Amino acid sequence: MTQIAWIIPLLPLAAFVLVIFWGERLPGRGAFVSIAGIVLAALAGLAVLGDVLGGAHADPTYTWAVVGRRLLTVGFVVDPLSAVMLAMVGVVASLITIYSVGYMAGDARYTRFFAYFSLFQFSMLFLVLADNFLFMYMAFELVGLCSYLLIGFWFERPKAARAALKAFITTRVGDFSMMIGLLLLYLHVGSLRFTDIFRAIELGGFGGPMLTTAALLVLGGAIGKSAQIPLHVWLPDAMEGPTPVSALIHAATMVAAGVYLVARTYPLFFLSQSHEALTVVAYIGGITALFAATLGLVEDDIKRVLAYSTMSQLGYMMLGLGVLGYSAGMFHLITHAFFKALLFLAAGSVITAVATNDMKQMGGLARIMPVTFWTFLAGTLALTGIPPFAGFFSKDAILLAAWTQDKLLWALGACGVFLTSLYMGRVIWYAFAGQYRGAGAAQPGGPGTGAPAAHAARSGHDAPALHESPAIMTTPLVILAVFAVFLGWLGSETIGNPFARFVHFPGVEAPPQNLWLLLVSILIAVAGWVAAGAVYLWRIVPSDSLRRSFGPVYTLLLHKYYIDDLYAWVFLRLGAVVVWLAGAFDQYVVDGLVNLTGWLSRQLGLGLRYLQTGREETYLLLVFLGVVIIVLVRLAW
Amino acid sequence: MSGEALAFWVLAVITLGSGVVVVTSHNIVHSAVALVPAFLGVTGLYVLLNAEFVAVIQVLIYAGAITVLILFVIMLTEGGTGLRVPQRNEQGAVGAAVALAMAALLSTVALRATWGIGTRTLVYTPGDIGQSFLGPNLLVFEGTSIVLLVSLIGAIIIARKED
Amino acid sequence: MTWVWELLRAVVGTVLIFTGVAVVAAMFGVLLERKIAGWIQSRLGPKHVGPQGLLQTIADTLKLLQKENIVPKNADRLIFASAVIVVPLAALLDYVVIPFGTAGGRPLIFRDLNVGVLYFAATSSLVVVGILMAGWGSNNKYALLGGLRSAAQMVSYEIPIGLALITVAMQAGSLSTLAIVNAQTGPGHLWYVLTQPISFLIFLTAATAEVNRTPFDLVEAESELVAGYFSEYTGMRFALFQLGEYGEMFAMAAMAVTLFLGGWHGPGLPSVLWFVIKLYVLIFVFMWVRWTYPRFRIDQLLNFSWKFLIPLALLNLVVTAFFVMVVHG
Amino acid sequence: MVTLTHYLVLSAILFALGLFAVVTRRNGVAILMGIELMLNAANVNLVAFNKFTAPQALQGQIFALIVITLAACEAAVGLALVLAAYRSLETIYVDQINLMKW
Repeated sequence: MTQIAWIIPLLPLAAFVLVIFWGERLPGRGAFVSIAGIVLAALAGLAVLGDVLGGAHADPTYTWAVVGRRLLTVGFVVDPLSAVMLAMVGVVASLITIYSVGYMAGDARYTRFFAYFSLFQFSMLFLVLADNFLFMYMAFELVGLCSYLLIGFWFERPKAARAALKAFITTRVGDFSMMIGLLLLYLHVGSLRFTDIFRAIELGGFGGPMLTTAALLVLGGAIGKSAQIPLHVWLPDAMEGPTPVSALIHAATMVAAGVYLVARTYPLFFLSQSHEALTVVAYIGGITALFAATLGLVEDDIKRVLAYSTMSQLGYMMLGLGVLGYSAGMFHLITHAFFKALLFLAAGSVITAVATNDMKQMGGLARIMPVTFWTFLAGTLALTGIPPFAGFFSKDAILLAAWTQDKLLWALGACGVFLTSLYMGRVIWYAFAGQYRGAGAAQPGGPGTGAPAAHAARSGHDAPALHESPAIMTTPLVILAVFAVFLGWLGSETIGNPFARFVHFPGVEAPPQNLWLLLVSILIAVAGWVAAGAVYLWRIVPSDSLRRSFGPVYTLLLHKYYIDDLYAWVFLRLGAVVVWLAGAFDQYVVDGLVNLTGWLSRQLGLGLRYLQTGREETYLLLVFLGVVIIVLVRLAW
Repeated sequence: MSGEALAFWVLAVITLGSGVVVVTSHNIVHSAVALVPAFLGVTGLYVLLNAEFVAVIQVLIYAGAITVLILFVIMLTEGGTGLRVPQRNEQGAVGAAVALAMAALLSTVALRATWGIGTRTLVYTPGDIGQSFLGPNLLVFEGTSIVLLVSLIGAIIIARKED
Repeated sequence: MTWVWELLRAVVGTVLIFTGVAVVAAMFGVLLERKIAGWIQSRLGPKHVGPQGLLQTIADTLKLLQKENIVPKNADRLIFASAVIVVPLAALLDYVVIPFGTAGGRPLIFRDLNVGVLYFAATSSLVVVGILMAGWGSNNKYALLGGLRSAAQMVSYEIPIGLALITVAMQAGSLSTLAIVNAQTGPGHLWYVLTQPISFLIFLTAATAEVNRTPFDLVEAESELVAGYFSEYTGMRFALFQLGEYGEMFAMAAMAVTLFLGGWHGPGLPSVLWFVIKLYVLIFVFMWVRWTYPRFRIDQLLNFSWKFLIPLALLNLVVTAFFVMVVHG
Repeated sequence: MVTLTHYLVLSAILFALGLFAVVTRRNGVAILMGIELMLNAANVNLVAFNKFTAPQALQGQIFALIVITLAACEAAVGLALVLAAYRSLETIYVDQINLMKW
């Protein structure tokens, strides 16, 4: 199976081709084909994982093209890292695709949605299997394209169209940096194959500041895709897309691509001078983790809260990779993919029911939608790192590694943990506790997403009757919840941390266990929950008074630290000034010269125009006459 | 006179003779038809130069396609209706002088220069040419195919009737 | 430079011998055509000259030879006269690379060029020049229209023929006709009609069009264009056109035999006989088609080539290339 | 003995013939014919140099093949232009096509 692993991405690709061309005529209007493609790919991925667990390994390479003396080789790699990712992407994407059948029901472009979904799955699996920067870059662009298509899926809404553009352009900035980085590598190493590059670096053929530069440029791509500071601005806006898209792209797969890139090219960072590049990775991750968590506190849109939480968690992964916690970071990526997909899908289930994204319009849903509530709760507990849920193990491993490397980074992470519990507690109590506050569940609509609107439109007069989502949506939730609850044990030290033994980077020692640190981080997480309870459940400290006393901070957070505005200002205002200056220069200096030249030419032309016969015969004759004369003159000399 | 020399002179006479007809005939159709022996003469020269593949392509493209295209366009436009219209513009004399001078110049250069002479004579197979095209000359090959595609599209766009 | 002589000898030899052979073959072909036409249409066909009308064509030829060579008044005499040479000559040149069989271990071929298949495509494309010359030189609108139609048609159908030739050459790994024939024999080697059925059909269809036969015969559609480009030709010149046409048809059929039906190979019978049998089977198919199908319209004809045959041939080429890559690795 | 010089002189004359056609012909199609002759002359040069000075290389023939390809492109586009000009201006005499002239 490992030798033919390249078939895995082709399954969704085949589904894409079938669905995009003949979708309406296929079973389930294309959805079933799409599901079949990804489920088969998931099964194959699991089979590959099984093989790799048994020690299999493959890195075949094929010559694609010979350009002069240069050789372009392509290939794919199956090792523990990619096998784990294959299995994760396959399983999560399958569940989300199945869920989408329920969520997207009634949408006008139902078939096209599944086609795009398949294309995206192809791109992601392709990315995972890439064994060279060329494929990696192609896959990066492909996932970027798919995310554009899917975020802007409801492109009739200007916000969605703008969000799609924003996501595309912002990630392109990162991709461009990555392209420069890989060109730099190609220039110095002469190959784009990962193993070739790593070998060249290990042998000392390529190092020093240039290596650090290349590593950081590649990191730029990762930052763009994983929505790290400073290229994070697109992720919250990307929530305009349908919820399964948010779950698939912005939780489980595409955003993980950046982290995966760093993990895949880890030697690049690891071997840079005194881990310089790794330190940058760690700090970017740590700052993003805290920064995004603070933003999550003031957001009312349930999906956006989850988006900030995703950013924050991606920050943890980066942090983990940056502090030599290679296995920890990857493990967090895997567990996070499951519980964040779960959270998004559960949120989607809620949104379908209440037809709004605003948490303040919800409330009391725990009784109405028990399955959604319990699964959402499981995901939340996993996310906040409460033992023994999945997130606890992975996040704790990252914090442990951070503590060993750099106390400041640990502090950033620990604050993030507290805030995570706080904002997730806020979500739970706003959305699921208390009484239903939706002003008119009878008149849904408002800023609601297209699908819920359609959903509500179908349900007609009996709209007020909120109810649990259909089984096709809840089943994936339950399955994902099982993963969220139990997956963490794979990384548990009590059973010998099988994950770290499977996926690890040679040369990196796992830090020793530290029980105190463990307790502290649990305490911090619990403290976050308690604080959330104090504010939003027992209302010991009402949130209004908090908002008043922290007025400036609140405003700052509400405006997302003014980063969007900063970008707007820098790129628009400053740009405008530059443009105005350039315009003035152009108008007076350049145009003046041009006009002068024009005037001169015109005067000249008035005299010389009789030479222009407008016939190529004359011109050609003159050209050759000139040649003859020049040669004759030269000979006569 | 060796066989090669005989062949060369015969081909030279055919090529240049038809070339003269091409450039001097007042009947455009005669010019176009005279292109065929001119091209076939050049084909013969290629055969003498051991370039069989180029020779066959020359027949296929020049004699088989371009000439037909030219004849086709002549007949689609005015055909022989222009028999009484002068076919040469007013720069005939100067043109002849310049052309003669160019021929003399190039011939002088060719006669005076000494060229490095390669030793081996090889048989070039189509396989060699294919290998060369897809190997060291890949970029040129791809570039040419793009030009071909673009001109194909361009020719269709230009020539089709507005509707 | 002996090979130059050899090549010249080959070309001249082909022309001389096949002028003889082709005259006989064409005469027999005409008779066959009329007999098959009669058979298909439940008639008897020529019956009175010689036994079962066998000498009918000879009588016709004699008649044509005696007829006056009429040149239309305003015709372009030079072109009008030389067109008659170009058409049969171009058709006859095709035969240089066709292997007819073996004799004493040596293949019966005039010259085994290493670009043989391309040579065939090149020379067969020359016919169209002659046809255009005839159409133009006659100074007759029917002839000119026939010539133009023929040019458009033959240029269009050369492409599928070329693409079909290339698939076969790719599979055989050579452009030489001998090598292609030899690649179709021996254990484990199939005739290319089996491995390349699509190419075979494309070649046969395009060849029918290339030799202007029904259902692609609007070059000489009697009801519209009298006799097309040779409307104005009489006597011996008319006969020469007929010779060129039948020569081209036999060349196409012979090439199809060479490329797809294993050439001269076959069990038992002498190799030349095998070749002739296969050749006449294909000739019969051509005639059968002619008397079975109605004529295309000009736009349908061009669309058929550009929108169906060429894409199909390209697809076939890609698939073949893929398999050749996989097999040869 | 036929030497490189023979071919070069032949091609020089052919080139001059083509040049003469290009600079003196009025008919657009005839100008294209002249260009074809010039390209052929260049090709003879390329192939001859290939054989005589660098027989182990193939570049001359490769180049000639590319020139033939481009000549086909040129003929296609050029003749399409002539057709288009004939349709809109009803002439293919290039000295009468002077709409854009001062």
